Amino acid sequence: MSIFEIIGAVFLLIGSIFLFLGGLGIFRMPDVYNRLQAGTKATTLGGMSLILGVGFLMVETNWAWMVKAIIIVIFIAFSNPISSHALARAMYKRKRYPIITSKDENMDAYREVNENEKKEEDA
Amino acid sequence: MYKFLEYGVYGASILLILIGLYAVLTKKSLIKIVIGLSIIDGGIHLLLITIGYLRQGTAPIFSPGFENAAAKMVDPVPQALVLTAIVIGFGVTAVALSLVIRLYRHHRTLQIDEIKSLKW
Amino acid sequence: MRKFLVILILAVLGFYLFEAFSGLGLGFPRFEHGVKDYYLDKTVSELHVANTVTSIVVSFRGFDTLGEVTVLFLAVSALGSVLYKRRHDVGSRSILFASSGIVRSGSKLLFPAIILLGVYIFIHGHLTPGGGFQGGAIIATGFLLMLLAYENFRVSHHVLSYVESLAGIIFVVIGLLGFIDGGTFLQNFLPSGILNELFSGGVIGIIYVMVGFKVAAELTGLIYSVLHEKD
Amino acid sequence: MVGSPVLLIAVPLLAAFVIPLIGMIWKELVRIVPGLVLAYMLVLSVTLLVEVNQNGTIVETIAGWKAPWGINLVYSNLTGLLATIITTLGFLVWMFSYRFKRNVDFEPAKKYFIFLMMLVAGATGIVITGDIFNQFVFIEITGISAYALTAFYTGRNSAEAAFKYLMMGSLASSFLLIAIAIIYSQLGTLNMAEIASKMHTMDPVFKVIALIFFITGIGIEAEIFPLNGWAPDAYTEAPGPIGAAFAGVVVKAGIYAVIRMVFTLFDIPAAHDFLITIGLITLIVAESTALRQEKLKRMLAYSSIGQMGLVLVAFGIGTHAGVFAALFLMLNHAVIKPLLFFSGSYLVFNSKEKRISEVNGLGKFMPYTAGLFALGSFAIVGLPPFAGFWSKLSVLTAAADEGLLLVIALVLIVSVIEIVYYFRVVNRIFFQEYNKEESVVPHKPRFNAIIAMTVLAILILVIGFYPDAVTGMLHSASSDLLDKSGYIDNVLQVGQSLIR
Repeated sequence: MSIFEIIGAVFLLIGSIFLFLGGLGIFRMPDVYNRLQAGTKATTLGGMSLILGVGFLMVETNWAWMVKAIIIVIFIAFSNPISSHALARAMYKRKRYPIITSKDENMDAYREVNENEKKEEDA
Repeated sequence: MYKFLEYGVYGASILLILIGLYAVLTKKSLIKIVIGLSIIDGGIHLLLITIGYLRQGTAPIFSPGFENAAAKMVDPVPQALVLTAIVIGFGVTAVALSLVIRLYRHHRTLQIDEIKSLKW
Repeated sequence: MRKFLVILILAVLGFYLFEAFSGLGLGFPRFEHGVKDYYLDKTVSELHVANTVTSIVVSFRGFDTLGEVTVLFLAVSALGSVLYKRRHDVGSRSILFASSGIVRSGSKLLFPAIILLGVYIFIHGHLTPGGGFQGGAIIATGFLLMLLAYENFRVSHHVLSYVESLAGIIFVVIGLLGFIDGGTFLQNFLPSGILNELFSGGVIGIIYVMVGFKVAAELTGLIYSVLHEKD
Repeated sequence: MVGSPVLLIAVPLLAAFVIPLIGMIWKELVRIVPGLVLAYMLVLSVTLLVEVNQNGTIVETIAGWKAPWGINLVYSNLTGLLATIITTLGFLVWMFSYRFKRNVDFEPAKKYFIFLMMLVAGATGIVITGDIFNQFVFIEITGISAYALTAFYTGRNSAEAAFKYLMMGSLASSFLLIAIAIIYSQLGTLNMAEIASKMHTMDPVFKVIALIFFITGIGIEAEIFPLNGWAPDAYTEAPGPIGAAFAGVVVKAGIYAVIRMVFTLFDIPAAHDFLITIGLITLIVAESTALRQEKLKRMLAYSSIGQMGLVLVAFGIGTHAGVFAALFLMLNHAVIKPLLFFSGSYLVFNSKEKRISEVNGLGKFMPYTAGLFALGSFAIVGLPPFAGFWSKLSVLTAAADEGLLLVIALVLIVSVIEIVYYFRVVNRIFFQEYNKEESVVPHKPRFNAIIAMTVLAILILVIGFYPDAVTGMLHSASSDLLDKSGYIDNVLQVGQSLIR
């Protein structure tokens, strides 16, 4: 077993653990935003490490796999956060506000921005 | 173990077909009926693909150096059929959804009870 | 009551289906003289195509593919005719709201990559998994992304219908050329090349590229006309 | 060689792709080109039929792969006859509706003609193909065109009828796919001739299940009894000529698919009894429902379903005489029912509800159309000098040869019912007073519509007074259907192997 295969196996393990945690988070978390953060942050990391792991496993037989894996990782690094951002924003626009237990009035800073925009539109 | 897998795959596809039929026959919302139709399609595609499966078979693609590997390949015909069937199912679903939009425009509702001539 | 009846009928149907299919067996060659072996043999020895599924879809059962492309074409036309409204009763409210700057610049970055991937997939349809339908669908998702990100992104209906019609015409004309040249419809009339090279397989590659263009144009048009459905 | 059966499919498809482009040049071309294509199909199918009569069945391979491997088209006496019927009706429907959408916007008119052409091409494909999966694809082409044509008028409630039709059609095509999956899993082939030659090796359990799924799948187009819920609504809500196209084109293709399954593919003797039973049920239920209808097109739709039941009964008899009678019925129905739909749709042209009670006294104002409607009614109930008489007579003699007295009795009873409800309408047209409040405003048929109707009327009279004109063709078609081994030999031994 070469060093690359061990690295690859470790990456695969990390990736699958994070994917599992992401799935668990979607199941356990209370509201949309918490679920989104479990479901997208964890799976971004999980998916990236899975694909890198596959690239490392194959790097000795065919180095082209590693290049492809890196391209896919870059693609995921772009697309996953953007899509989760769009989801969260869409939920906010539909007036599903996050659950806030803290007494601090300024916790949800985005709400003001949103309401100001609304007023400008109405005016 | 292998027997279990066999029952599992066929059972899953038949279960999908039955779930879809249940949705089509009992649900009141037009959108849910259309979803039911596409679930049936999914079950049938799974069924077709399963028929072509070969134990420890490879994909039916000849890569360089493996020109004589035909004996170990899975059956490619159901895959081609499923490709056709998916596209056709997609077309039918699109037409169905457009009809749903027309019905909504006309009646302002998606409930099948309130659309008179759909009851029979 | 009705639900109970339906469940009863479905249970009976499911029982018989399951009885039938569990007797079928899984994962072993089931028949001795099926068409499959012939396909696997001739794909390499005569058509010089690596992907057997592609050779079946485009050559052995190419007539099906022609019909399938027609089904998509008809579905798009049907969508247009079912949702057709005269000019004066078109409303003005759009269902979309403006998206944020992050989404806009992100989709601008991703859009060329998606189109490139789609084109790669349908050009290499006879060598690797994939083909015209898959590549066309990927390209259409790229356009879907742009349509969602930019609420005033416009695709010209004329261009779409030009692409769609031309691709379809080329498909049928290639078939008819084969008919004139070899006596049967969709006959291969080009040199079939060497296995596993990009320019191999004769007309198969060309037809699949045309299918790719056609599917991309049709799916984009479909999404476009539903998305801009004013209500 | 005058042409090839594959052109019957390829040319309309090419035209369908070309029409959106040439519509940008000159809008009238959108109406003309489909007509030219349909006329070409008509000429081609007739010349091919003549060719087949002289030189035997044409088997056309596609992409150079011979029969069991590639897709093939079979143009025999039977399929050629049906293809000719279908293309003739397609052309007449086009002629009837040529100026029909003149007052409507350009976009819908373009699509109307594309769908009409594809409906005819798809039905022709169902008939002439020799491959079950390819038949499925053509069924879907026909189906989608039919859904779109049903939902064509945005003003009426046509979307409901179309949705109902689509739901049933989609379920049916799913069943068809299951049947194809079962057959492929057992025999490893999709070619009809090879399936027929290998069918005896198949496990009977699978055989029966596959046949059941097939008949449920195709029965939707053939309007078999429990599956015909879509028909009355679709016939009523679709534009007038499309009702004629459904009755003449779609249903014929559906019936062909059913009988090809029963006669050639599956060797189950009980299937014939099944056809008789289901046909009788369809006949009785449909005709007794037709008696109670208040809307003209609904009545015609139920009558059409009933006629299809009679066709199935005649096929179920299974002898040469029975098959001959069934084909004769199909031919007559394909000629008469469109005439009824054409003239009927002009009778109730200006009416919103399309009730039968609204046609009172119209014979005085539009004598030609009303006269043609009466001619069609007389012909379809089987009055002696007209076309329907000979077909009904041949059904009765075929049943009498086999000693099926119950069938004869029921067919006679049903004929009486038919006479009652058709004559009720004819009576209202000619012998009731025209009433300004209740009756519709008469609408003069256009010139092209009159030509289409006159052609059909002439056909009815020719078949009625000189039935020998068609019986020879029908006899060779029916022996072609019963000759199973001949079909297998023709398809599987094409002679030429791979061309390259």
